[in-house]
Amino acid sequence: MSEFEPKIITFLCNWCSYGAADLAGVSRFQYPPSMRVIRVPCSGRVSPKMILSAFRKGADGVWVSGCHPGDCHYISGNYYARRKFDVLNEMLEYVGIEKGRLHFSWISSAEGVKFAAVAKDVIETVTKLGPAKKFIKKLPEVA
Amino acid sequence: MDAYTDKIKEISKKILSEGKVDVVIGFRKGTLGYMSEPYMAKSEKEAENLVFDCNCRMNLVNYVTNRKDKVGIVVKGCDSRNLVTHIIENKIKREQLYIIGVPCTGLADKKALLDLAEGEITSVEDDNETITIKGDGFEKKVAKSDVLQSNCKTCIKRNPVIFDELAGPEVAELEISDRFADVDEVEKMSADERWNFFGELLSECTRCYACRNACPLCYCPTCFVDESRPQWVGKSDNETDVLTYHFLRAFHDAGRCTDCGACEAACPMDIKMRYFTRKTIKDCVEKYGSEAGMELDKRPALDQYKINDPNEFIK
Amino acid sequence: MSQKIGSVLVAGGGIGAIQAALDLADSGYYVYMVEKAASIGGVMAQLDKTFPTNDCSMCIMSPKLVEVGRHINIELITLAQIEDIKGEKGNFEVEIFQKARYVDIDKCIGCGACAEKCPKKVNDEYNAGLAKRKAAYVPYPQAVPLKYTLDPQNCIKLTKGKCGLCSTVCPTDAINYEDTDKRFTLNVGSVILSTGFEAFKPDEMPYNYKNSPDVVTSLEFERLLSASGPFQGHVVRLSDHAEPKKIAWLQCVGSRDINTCGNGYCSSVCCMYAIKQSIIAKEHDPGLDCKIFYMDMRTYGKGFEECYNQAKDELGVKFERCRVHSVYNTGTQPGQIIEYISEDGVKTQEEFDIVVLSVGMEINKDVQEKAKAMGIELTDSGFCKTRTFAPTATSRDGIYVCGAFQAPKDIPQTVIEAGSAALCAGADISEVRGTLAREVQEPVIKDITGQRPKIGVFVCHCGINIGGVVDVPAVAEYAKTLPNVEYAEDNLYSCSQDAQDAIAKVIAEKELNRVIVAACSPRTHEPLFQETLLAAGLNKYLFEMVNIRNHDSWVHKDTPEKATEKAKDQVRMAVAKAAMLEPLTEANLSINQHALVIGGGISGMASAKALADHGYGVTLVERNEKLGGQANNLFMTAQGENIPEVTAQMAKDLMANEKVNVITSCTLKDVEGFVGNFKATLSYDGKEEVLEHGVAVVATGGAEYQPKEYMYREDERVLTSQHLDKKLRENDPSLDKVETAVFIQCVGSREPQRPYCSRLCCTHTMVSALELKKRKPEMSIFVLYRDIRTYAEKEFLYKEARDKGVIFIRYDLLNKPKVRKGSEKLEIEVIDHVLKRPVVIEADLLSLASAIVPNETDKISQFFKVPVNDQGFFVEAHVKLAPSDFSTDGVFLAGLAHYPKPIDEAIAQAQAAASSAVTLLASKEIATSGTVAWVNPAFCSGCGACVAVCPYNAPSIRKEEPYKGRAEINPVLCKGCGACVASCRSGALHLSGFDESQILAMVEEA
Amino acid sequence: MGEPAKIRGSSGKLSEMAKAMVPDGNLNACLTCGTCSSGCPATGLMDMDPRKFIRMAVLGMDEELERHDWVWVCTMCKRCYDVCPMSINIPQLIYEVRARWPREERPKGIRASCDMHVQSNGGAMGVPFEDFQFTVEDLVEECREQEGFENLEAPIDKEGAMFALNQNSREPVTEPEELMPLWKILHKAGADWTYYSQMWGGENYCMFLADDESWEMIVRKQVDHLHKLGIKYFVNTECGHSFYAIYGAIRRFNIECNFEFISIIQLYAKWIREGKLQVNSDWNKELGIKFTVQDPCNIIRKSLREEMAEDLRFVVKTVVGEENFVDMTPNGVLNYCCGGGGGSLQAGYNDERREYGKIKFNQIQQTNADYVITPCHNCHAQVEDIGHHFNGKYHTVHLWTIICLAMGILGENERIYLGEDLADFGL
Repeated sequence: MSEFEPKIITFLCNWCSYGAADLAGVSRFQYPPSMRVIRVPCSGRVSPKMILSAFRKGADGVWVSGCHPGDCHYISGNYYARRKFDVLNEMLEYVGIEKGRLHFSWISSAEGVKFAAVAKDVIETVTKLGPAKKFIKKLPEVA
Repeated sequence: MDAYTDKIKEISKKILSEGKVDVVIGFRKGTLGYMSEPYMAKSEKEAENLVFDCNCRMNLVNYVTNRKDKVGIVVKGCDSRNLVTHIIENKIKREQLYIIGVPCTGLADKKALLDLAEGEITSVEDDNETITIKGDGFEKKVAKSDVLQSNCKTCIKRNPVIFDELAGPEVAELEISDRFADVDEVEKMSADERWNFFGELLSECTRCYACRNACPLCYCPTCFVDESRPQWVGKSDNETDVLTYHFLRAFHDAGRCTDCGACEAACPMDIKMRYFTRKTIKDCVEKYGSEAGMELDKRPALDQYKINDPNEFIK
Repeated sequence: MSQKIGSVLVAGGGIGAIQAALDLADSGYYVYMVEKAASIGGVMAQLDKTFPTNDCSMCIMSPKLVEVGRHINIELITLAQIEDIKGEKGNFEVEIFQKARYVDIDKCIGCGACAEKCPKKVNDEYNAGLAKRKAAYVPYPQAVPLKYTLDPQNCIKLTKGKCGLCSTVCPTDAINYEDTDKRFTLNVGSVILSTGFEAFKPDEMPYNYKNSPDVVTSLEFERLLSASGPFQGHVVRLSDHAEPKKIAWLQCVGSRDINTCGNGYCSSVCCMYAIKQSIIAKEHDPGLDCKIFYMDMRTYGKGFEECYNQAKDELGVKFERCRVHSVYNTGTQPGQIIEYISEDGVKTQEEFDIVVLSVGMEINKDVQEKAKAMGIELTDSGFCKTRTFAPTATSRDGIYVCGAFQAPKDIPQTVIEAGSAALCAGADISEVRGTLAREVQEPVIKDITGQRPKIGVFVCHCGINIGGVVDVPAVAEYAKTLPNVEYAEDNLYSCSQDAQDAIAKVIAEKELNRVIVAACSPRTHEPLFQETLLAAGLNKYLFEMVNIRNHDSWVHKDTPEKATEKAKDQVRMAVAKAAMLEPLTEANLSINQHALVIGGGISGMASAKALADHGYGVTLVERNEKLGGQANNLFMTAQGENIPEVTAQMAKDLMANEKVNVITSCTLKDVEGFVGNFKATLSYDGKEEVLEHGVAVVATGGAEYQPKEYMYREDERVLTSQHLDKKLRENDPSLDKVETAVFIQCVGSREPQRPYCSRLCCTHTMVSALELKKRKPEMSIFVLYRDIRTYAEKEFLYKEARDKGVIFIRYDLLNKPKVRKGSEKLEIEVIDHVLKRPVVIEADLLSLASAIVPNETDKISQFFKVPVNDQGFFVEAHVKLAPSDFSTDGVFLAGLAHYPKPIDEAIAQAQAAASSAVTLLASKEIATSGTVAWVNPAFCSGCGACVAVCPYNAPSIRKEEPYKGRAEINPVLCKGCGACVASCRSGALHLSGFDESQILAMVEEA
Repeated sequence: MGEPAKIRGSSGKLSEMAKAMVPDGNLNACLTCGTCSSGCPATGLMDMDPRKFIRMAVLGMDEELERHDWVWVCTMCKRCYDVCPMSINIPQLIYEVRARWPREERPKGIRASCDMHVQSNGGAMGVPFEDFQFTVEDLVEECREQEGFENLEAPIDKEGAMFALNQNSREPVTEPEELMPLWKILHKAGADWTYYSQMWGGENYCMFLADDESWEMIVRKQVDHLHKLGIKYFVNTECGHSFYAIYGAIRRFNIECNFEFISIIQLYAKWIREGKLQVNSDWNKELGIKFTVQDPCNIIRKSLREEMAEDLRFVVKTVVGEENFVDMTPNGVLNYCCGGGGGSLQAGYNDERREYGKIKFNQIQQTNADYVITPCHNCHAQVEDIGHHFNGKYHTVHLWTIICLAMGILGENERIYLGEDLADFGL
């Protein structure tokens, strides 16, 4: 196996998926340390800008996780998010970002197992794709 | 479509004289024979200058944004849909508008005309079947279908969706079998091929923003590329920034774009940026059954949701 | 009369108790919550999903749990029970017996070291015995309080004097083997009993439960389905862990059976939970064959029938109308055999992999006995007796009841009753409101404007929880190198009291103006650290937390170096964000103390009275001349009360109530404003008047559907239920001549065009039929029905009707009864459901149980921006946990406008709506959260996307200058989700605390 | 579906009658839930089932019901009543409907047996006491010739005896040698027992006939006589209906007794536990012959319930070995009636009886047992009959036979129900 350890920027909604990550911890479900977690109030808060920024910054993968449809703490945030994500996801693949760089999931705060399983799956998929090369804004070298 | 001109003049004069509107936004003949240009007729006299033909490539809805006065406007099917979105998005009120609808049979592709011409074009005539290109010492006739602007070939709504008066009888809508063939072609490529395809596509972009300026949807006071706090997209022609611009602009138009073609028509570098917007149209139609600007009480696709929207892409 | 006490004791810890406690604590009373178990949560905490929307139970409940745990005016007394209640309304002395926990609750930090090391494994009650827990345990990971307990029956140290491992590993010395049981007395003004139910134990039933692990109770199955259950939501056949292909549910196990279990009542919830479970099971495995064996499908609640239809027609769940005789398995084979008689009378044998027993609800015998001893009357089935017009009052003055102790019921009804009980319990002592409730002290906050960011970073070892994996000192050292970091250190336990004090001291000494704690989860600990900031005079929003335990050390045990890297990265990201944090203000907005109640039916009147009982001024508007609404057309309740008489008395009392201004023949012309500051334009007496009010209760009611079927209006012998009520009320002599009466149920309900069940018609028919039988015992009475839905103890009315000779014939939608005029009598033809033979009844009276339809809701919906469903009923804020609230703040919902319901439930909901309103009014001011969206109008294009996506109506387009046509956010209504911000194309919207710039800064540093 | 029937409410005579006569008899309480019919082996026979039966009564379709032959096919096994959520005593209703048949039109087989019993003052086979006494005395002599039983006694009307035995007249009349194993067991256990002379036959067809008067008369005569003898326990031998005839009569007719009424199976179990009856399964260790047992409804579900089912299994397992015992499912109180109860063996509806028995037959087949132990005469006869009828390969035996076999005391002539595998075993 390659030495490559991806960096995956992970947006977790406070009420469900962040809780699921907490629960995975409580349950000591192990997964590789590739995620860099950003807590957001709701998956509906995640803007396309954030996801694009992550790729532009060179993230090997991006993972956004929210509450299951119907479980949104804010009633409908994840429903709007779902449309945005679907269209954005389609567009990213369309311009050539490899399928498997960007992931979405619905994980409830009771699904510690699912969290760990999806985490592993995301990491494995991104690892297989290797380091990100596209859509990265290369910064001028700092002297 | 030249036949609409007289009716447009007639209607315009009427509504101007009756004080129904302060201005009629339409087209007049341009300085170049193959380009008609936007025109604001404020009097019956000025209304005499109004024309309509297959060279009316600008989307006039662009000119009603945030207007406070009463406006008459000439719209094709696609423009009328932009008008609907404009009304939905508080850019203009329906009461302010007198809509002169044009049942459209399609615009002529600027480049196709130029390719056919054997000199400077002085006029382009359109009888809905045939286009006659005249210029210094030449006259060419060509089937209209052969020189249609590409967006007009896949037009789903040639007749206006809202209007106060029509400039002619409604025309039959097109039957399109393969609406998104261009997008499908790209989708069939591998990820790397697509990456290269778009890299190529945008390589000439100078970020002149002609496309943005031509688009009635791009009415933000400050475009995201011009934001400074934080300035997250560079202003240079860095390829990632260029891609980000086109990418996010298309995303912002998702569920709102009517494929009027104004952006491409406006581009000095002939960049086919509709590859981006058409992808969003395809997805919004296929995933949500949502066509932009068809009904006054339906907001754009991304401002809505259904409980059973596609969920398969989510783990 | 003894002095009134401003506190309330709530017995129980389930969702009912939680809701009641929160309502009271939020309205100015001090609450003692006495829970038998080691933590609160009750049965709802064990559920996987909740019907009919299949919401994740724990997800929707845990915010409430946390709220209770943190509430300054709720004192949790766990492992405790009420022994006796002395005293009287307003001043009770409650004797409490509390078992020893053996863990010092003040010292325990919930790290779980004790449980990890505890060698004793025992059956885990939370997982219905399907998994093991330790003798040192918390019931479940999200438990409140998150404090461990030693189980004295199983702890080796406590039973045998050996072991003692937990005490050696406990980092805070919290274990106390010497702890003892305690008895003490609490002095309170009111008491609410929300002690819940026990699931029926099917050991003695002939369903093979005792002998086969593959026969499970519904609660066990719930744990099987649950992602947090013993099989992580992977449904298996317990005997061999094979994936099941076929699952059967047996309904009415422990319910509607006076023979094998003695529970004659219906448990009200089992039909729906079985449907829910079958749907979820099929979601897990679409190929799964699910079959539900039932008698009557009781999907009588809002959205239930639709859920049933979906399960049946779309998802392929099979429904077999038969109560099975017994379940057995043959020898060593795992399959369970069920013999049943099919709908067409054929005896059939079918094998299933798993049999789920849909067990009913029972009241704990001990609870029953204690209640009786305290002078609280129970029904024959052991439920707490209440009356129609005081649905949550027990027989003992000042003591109230809610939830399943009152009768078997679902979560929303429990939550409604919790509101009702809280309302009544509070009303009894409203004079002393606020005398015992504590208030948060407002600290003096330092002004940091103009200061450059000075960030302090505190990295927690959490004993070895973090320190055992992550190199904590290295993380702290690294933090010191980051821009704007003024100070960094590592703590053994950042959450310990001494560490908190130390942090406050450092903030002062180093003049820190941003604080980061890298420790555990902000979900549990952010409020704690924010309090420390406040204590140090810092705005609490200048805090950021990094989770290097749950998200790092605990899940990357085997890669400590990489875990340390991750911790550093996350700290760096937090530092980037923290530098951009701003102090946020929580604006206070005063609430107009007047209430508007719309609708003068039973619900509206009950709401108005409830609000007035709490001392608030109320305007009640009614469009008709007379108060009373539908109640004026009815005759008698199931308990025998004369409805119009009681209603008239209610109306009279209300007119006389000086707090209440009743305006009849009044219409609502317009409503402006928002929570706390509404302006309603009322039109009456030929004039228009503007009323300012802080809250509104919508109780616009419903009416009887006017049938177009069954010769209604063609033959005067065909009546609706209400018309028959009129005849009964007026002792119409024509009734004496009736020899045969027929009732047809579901007229206009449960039809394609009106798919919902009208909930109350079955019971109504029972009452009417029994009254006819009482007046003329020799009268022949037939009820033609589709499913009898006499839920809870209403089942006894059904039984009584049968016992008295009322004959019930079931029809289905394809073979509806035919009504025709015979030579003398009405002829009603129907196919008998058992004999499958057509039968004809010659009747003198036909009563149609016609549907309940909502009154017009469009205007109200527009005025208050509240949603309406396809059938015209208002849509509540949350089906389960906010059934009498709207998602629009300050507007509440009660009665038939919500869904058809009987009077007791309407009154309970009216009181619950009032209770919610009181919590708002009592706070006098609404404090907005700091985490709200705001608009930079210069950037706003006015497109309205924000308005479209916000479920709370917080954004609007300004109608006046400056910035006319641009968006603005009402911070009072904003919940801080950020959906508007993400939808804004022009960069005009911002979310304080989670702003684009802050998140992008984190991305940049990731 | 035919012409619609006109129905009236709550005026059916049967329904009214049931309310008055049958405890738990308010048929109106029926939820039409189907529990009864789901569990009833007679469901579908003659296009009838318990739920239908009640429904017709509720709807007042008395004419169709009153002479419905199905009442003689139902064995009144109470499998329905046991779990009816409304506790409707359907078997009792069937009994009451049987009673409404003109006596002379009730099945001849049952009626004749009842009449015979009443007339003979002895048993259903009409054998007078003297003949019974002769048979017993004769057999006792024969028995005493066997080694170890030289002092065996089979007294009749022995005053003050501990146990009085209720002997079905089938053995003394048709297969007297079958009496001996039981005697030997009693002898080995050292029991102080006696037969009795008045109404000496244990069976009671008058119960099946729904002839209350005769049923009661027979039982009262027995009880009165036993009171005179002053016994302590009235012991029913291996017969289900004879057990219930007394158990039921004591309750239905409020007959006072100063003795306790028990089943011989309880005694077997007690004696084995106490070591009085020394028996084990060593004999079958190597043979490995498989046994199953039929739970007679009358002594298990209808009366002594789980405890009896456990005692029965304890005895059988002790005797044949736990590893060689295969239970039927369902069993115990949930067991299916074999179809031989309720007088059905004499009622004349043989096709229906066998179809009914098919369930039992299948159950037995599933166990793969070589022998079915049937501690009940009707079960024995029915299980044997369906075995022959459906080509089963099993043998049907009384429990006494196997106990004696295990103890090594089963005589040569006492083996008529054993198969070839055991015909000579231990001789």
